Amino acid sequence: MFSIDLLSNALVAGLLLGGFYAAVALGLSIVFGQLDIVNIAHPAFVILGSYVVYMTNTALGWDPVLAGVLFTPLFFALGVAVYRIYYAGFERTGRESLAGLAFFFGIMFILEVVIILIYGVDYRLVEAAYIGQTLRIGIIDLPYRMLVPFITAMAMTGGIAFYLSRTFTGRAILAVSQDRLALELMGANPIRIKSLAFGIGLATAAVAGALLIIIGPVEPSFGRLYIGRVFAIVILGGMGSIKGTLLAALLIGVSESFVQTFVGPSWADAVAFSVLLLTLVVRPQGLYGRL
Amino acid sequence: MANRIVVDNVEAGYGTVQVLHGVSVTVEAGETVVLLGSNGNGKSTLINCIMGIVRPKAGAIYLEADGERFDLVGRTPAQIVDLGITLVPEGRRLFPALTVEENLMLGAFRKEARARIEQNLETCFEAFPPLRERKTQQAGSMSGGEQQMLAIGRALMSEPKVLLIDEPSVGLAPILVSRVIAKIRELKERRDLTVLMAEQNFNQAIKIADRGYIIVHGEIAFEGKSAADLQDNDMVKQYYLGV
Amino acid sequence: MRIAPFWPLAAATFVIGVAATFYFNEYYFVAGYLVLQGLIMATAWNILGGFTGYVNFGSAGFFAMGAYTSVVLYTAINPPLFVVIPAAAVVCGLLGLGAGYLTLRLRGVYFAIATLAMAIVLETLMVNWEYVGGAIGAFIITEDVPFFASYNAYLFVLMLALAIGSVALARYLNFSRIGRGLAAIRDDEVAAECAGVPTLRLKLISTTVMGAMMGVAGALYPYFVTFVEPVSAFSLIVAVNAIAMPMIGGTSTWVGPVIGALLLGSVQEWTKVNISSELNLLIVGVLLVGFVALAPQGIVGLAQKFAAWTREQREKRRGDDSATA
Amino acid sequence: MTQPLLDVQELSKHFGGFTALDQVSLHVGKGERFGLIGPNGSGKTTMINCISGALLNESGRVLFQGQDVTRLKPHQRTRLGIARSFQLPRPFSSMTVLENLCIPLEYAAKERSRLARRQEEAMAILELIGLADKAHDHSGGLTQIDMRKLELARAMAAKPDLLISDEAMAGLSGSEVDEILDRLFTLNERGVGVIMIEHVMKAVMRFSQRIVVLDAGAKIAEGTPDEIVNNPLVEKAYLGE
Repeated sequence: MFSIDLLSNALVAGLLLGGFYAAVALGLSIVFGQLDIVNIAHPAFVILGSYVVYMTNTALGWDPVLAGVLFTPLFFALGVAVYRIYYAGFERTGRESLAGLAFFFGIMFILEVVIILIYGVDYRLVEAAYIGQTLRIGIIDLPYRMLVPFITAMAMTGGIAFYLSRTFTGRAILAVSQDRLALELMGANPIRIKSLAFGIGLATAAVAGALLIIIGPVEPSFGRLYIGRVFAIVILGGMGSIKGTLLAALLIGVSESFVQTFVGPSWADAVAFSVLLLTLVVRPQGLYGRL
Repeated sequence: MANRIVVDNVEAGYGTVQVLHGVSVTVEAGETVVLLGSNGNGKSTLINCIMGIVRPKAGAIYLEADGERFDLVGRTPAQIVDLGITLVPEGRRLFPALTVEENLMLGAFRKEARARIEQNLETCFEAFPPLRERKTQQAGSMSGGEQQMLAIGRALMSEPKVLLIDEPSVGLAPILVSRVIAKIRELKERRDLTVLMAEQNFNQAIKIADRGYIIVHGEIAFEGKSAADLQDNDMVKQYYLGV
Repeated sequence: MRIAPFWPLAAATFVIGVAATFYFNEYYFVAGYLVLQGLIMATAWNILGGFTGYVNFGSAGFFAMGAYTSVVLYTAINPPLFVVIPAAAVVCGLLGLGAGYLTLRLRGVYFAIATLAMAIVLETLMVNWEYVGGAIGAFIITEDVPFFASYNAYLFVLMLALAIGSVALARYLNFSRIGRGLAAIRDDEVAAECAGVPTLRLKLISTTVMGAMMGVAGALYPYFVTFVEPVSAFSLIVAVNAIAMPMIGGTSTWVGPVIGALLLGSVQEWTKVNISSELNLLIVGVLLVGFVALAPQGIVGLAQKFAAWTREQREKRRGDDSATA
Repeated sequence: MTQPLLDVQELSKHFGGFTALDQVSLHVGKGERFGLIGPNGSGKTTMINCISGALLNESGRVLFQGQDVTRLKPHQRTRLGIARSFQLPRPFSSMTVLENLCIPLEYAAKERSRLARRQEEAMAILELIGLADKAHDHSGGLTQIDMRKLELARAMAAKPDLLISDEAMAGLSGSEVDEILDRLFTLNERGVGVIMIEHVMKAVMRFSQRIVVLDAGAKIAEGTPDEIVNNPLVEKAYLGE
């Protein structure tokens, strides 16, 4: 059973999955990695993204990827609003640790329940011409429902990496959590920068949500499993390094794929969490540790 | 262009601790003025007041540029940077995980500075050749002296008219201290800056000072009209060592 | 805050609770059982979260491990409950001890995330452990017990006793030498250590007691639902309630979680029946967010503020009176 | 020769490639008033962190009353009689001033005592420090000078034989400095050895019987305040070359 065929397909499937994970973790990489805001509700926002994409797909027949992209401004605005509340209620008063955590924990829960109230607990899926088709190269299977998310995720990750390293605002986002005051001394307003960054973080959730529902059917509590994955990826990736995030995502994707293929699907969910626990205990600075 | 900074009878502190008890300082255009005194006497607090980081409880601080007067009290640091005043902070405060180049680019965040960014980058590398070699290196991995150069370079990227420098010598070996001090003079002359520098290293600071103040316990203990005036003062040791 | 004689009040509560099982119908002690379960979880969470200042997101993991300890024992030898409960306490206490060692390296959010990860890893282990039924789950067959109106009534009374015990323990910790040390750790761990407080030992005590108490809350769960499977045992709602109840009640004393649990638990049971179970979850979420944002000291804090305000008003009025007189 | 209260032998500490302390030795006698000074970044804070146990040194030993405490945890050292105050006050902010003192009175004490007894002792210390009227105030809302006093009072409540006062006077006004200095003299008269780390030179010079000067992680001078003031190396360290 340990054939080349199986091995290479598991590897490719893992890479495709990992690429998609990068899209899910990207927003958290900015929000948690750069801003030190523990948005534990990030996966819940991704699920919200899945459902708005589902809505436009069934009602208007929009392509899921396109819908995800079109919803980014709305999610951006939502992100700015959430950050403003968080800032006013917690960050400014210095209560971010315990109370801030509970705040996002509550938001996660509310999002999940609101979706259940509207759509119920059943699995939902989207339709597009390419879903269900598979590209075959030699012995390698490349199902489009994985390939499209992978390509979109790579494009988005590349775009964000470019934005962060090549624009003034992007660099300011990278700098804001390293030294807030120093950034202010450069003439930037840290609160504005953080609002922007949080907005961008949530905007990526709209696209990630679209990708999630292309890969397979989604139900409201799906986000919980992703909490471990995204935090494992961000922490393993070295808190906010985009390169690290991508690498960690691919690593987790491949590990899960291998465990799924060679050990059993029921163990796959624990992979990310085990990696997370190990990383936290053994090497908290991750692969690409921030200084 | 005439840029003059006036600090008038400022009282300030942190929380309930008052650090400055009525301090007045002026920096005329084109001057290098030094704030002297050992640590914990209020030099940094004064600099922080000018920069808008600490808000004075009483007194006025203003910038006079081309006959116009800008009140600095109540402005945010970002707004003060926009007026052309930039600080090289104590402890350098670089962005350690960003590269040298990214640090420099962040220095040019201010709108007016973005237009001549290439030019300023070039000047910066000319002044500090090691920075060019280490362009892609993480700022936090450099030696103390290089970090101090980067901090000064980053401040210059914003094209300031007035440069505030807080304790450039902290944590540097003596040989580097004199090099950094000499560099500050060189840049000041080349860029036609007005400089206010807080420095505990007395003998190094007066090498480049036009004038200076000794701050003891939040008050101006001595005002030296010239470098010689400071140097020949028998009281200096007393102020420093508390005898 | 000391509320009038604790032990007489506790004894009276217990007697009334036992008596009630003979007069009310099944529904009330099923609901009551769930409220008490929440109360124990909240009290346990608060020993670490409120007294010591470490947030545990993995409460569901401790709860479920208590439940699975019961399942294992039931499958192996089916011992009486007075054996099952201490066994669950020991297993989960050890788990808590392990989590305590995490505090050596992890502070704040990292500790919180690690506890969440721990819960999911445990869940996967249970899903894959055939002996306890794996993903499918395991049945527990209960037998009628003498004296009590029904098995659920019996469980309710047991739970009531455990809840009173848990609250008494939390109250003891709150006001004891240990509790004062924990408060010092919560306020400033470094300063506490320098004041002579053995911080590691106290944190280990705190996490162990928390774990054991949560295990106890979970131990009866299989007997209550008679069927255990991982998804419901590790349910997020258990973890959310364990946080929401203390946050709503107030985290600084033992009273807060009790008030929060009684209030939130009752509201939940009421909405579940009268409106819908989804809405009941929404209420938990909204209350949690609302309280942490607007009333960080919880109901206890609001009550204290109100008491201070009325006292002030009264003094002011007295001042006005004497001025006019 | 009588054995010193504190005997630090050839202590070294590195952070990454940075040498914070390089084989520094010093000793403090019973009931001595000892000053530790040096420019910023000279290693003073590292030194007291190693003495109090917040940091573990790589080489060298710390002996306290003849006992090797090099590997002991901070709370164990506190129980043996080394107490410190913090430069930036770190009160237990949910507690009253009195309760703050009761923590070390309970935890650093060699034997258990009753609550009433501890409160009495705490009040006595607060009287001494001049905080008695604020005993029931919340410690989070104190003024800066009172926070400094609370730091000293809480350190005293551990009933130390050696008190490390870490910049207790930074940012205080002249009269406030005198006030804190007075308290330290009073404590010292009761037989407590004091290590004073301070930037306020006037205070160190007035207080200390003996001073050690650190610069760049090494001991450059040791002597009476007069000797220190007239030491050219010290002048160089402070005024620059």
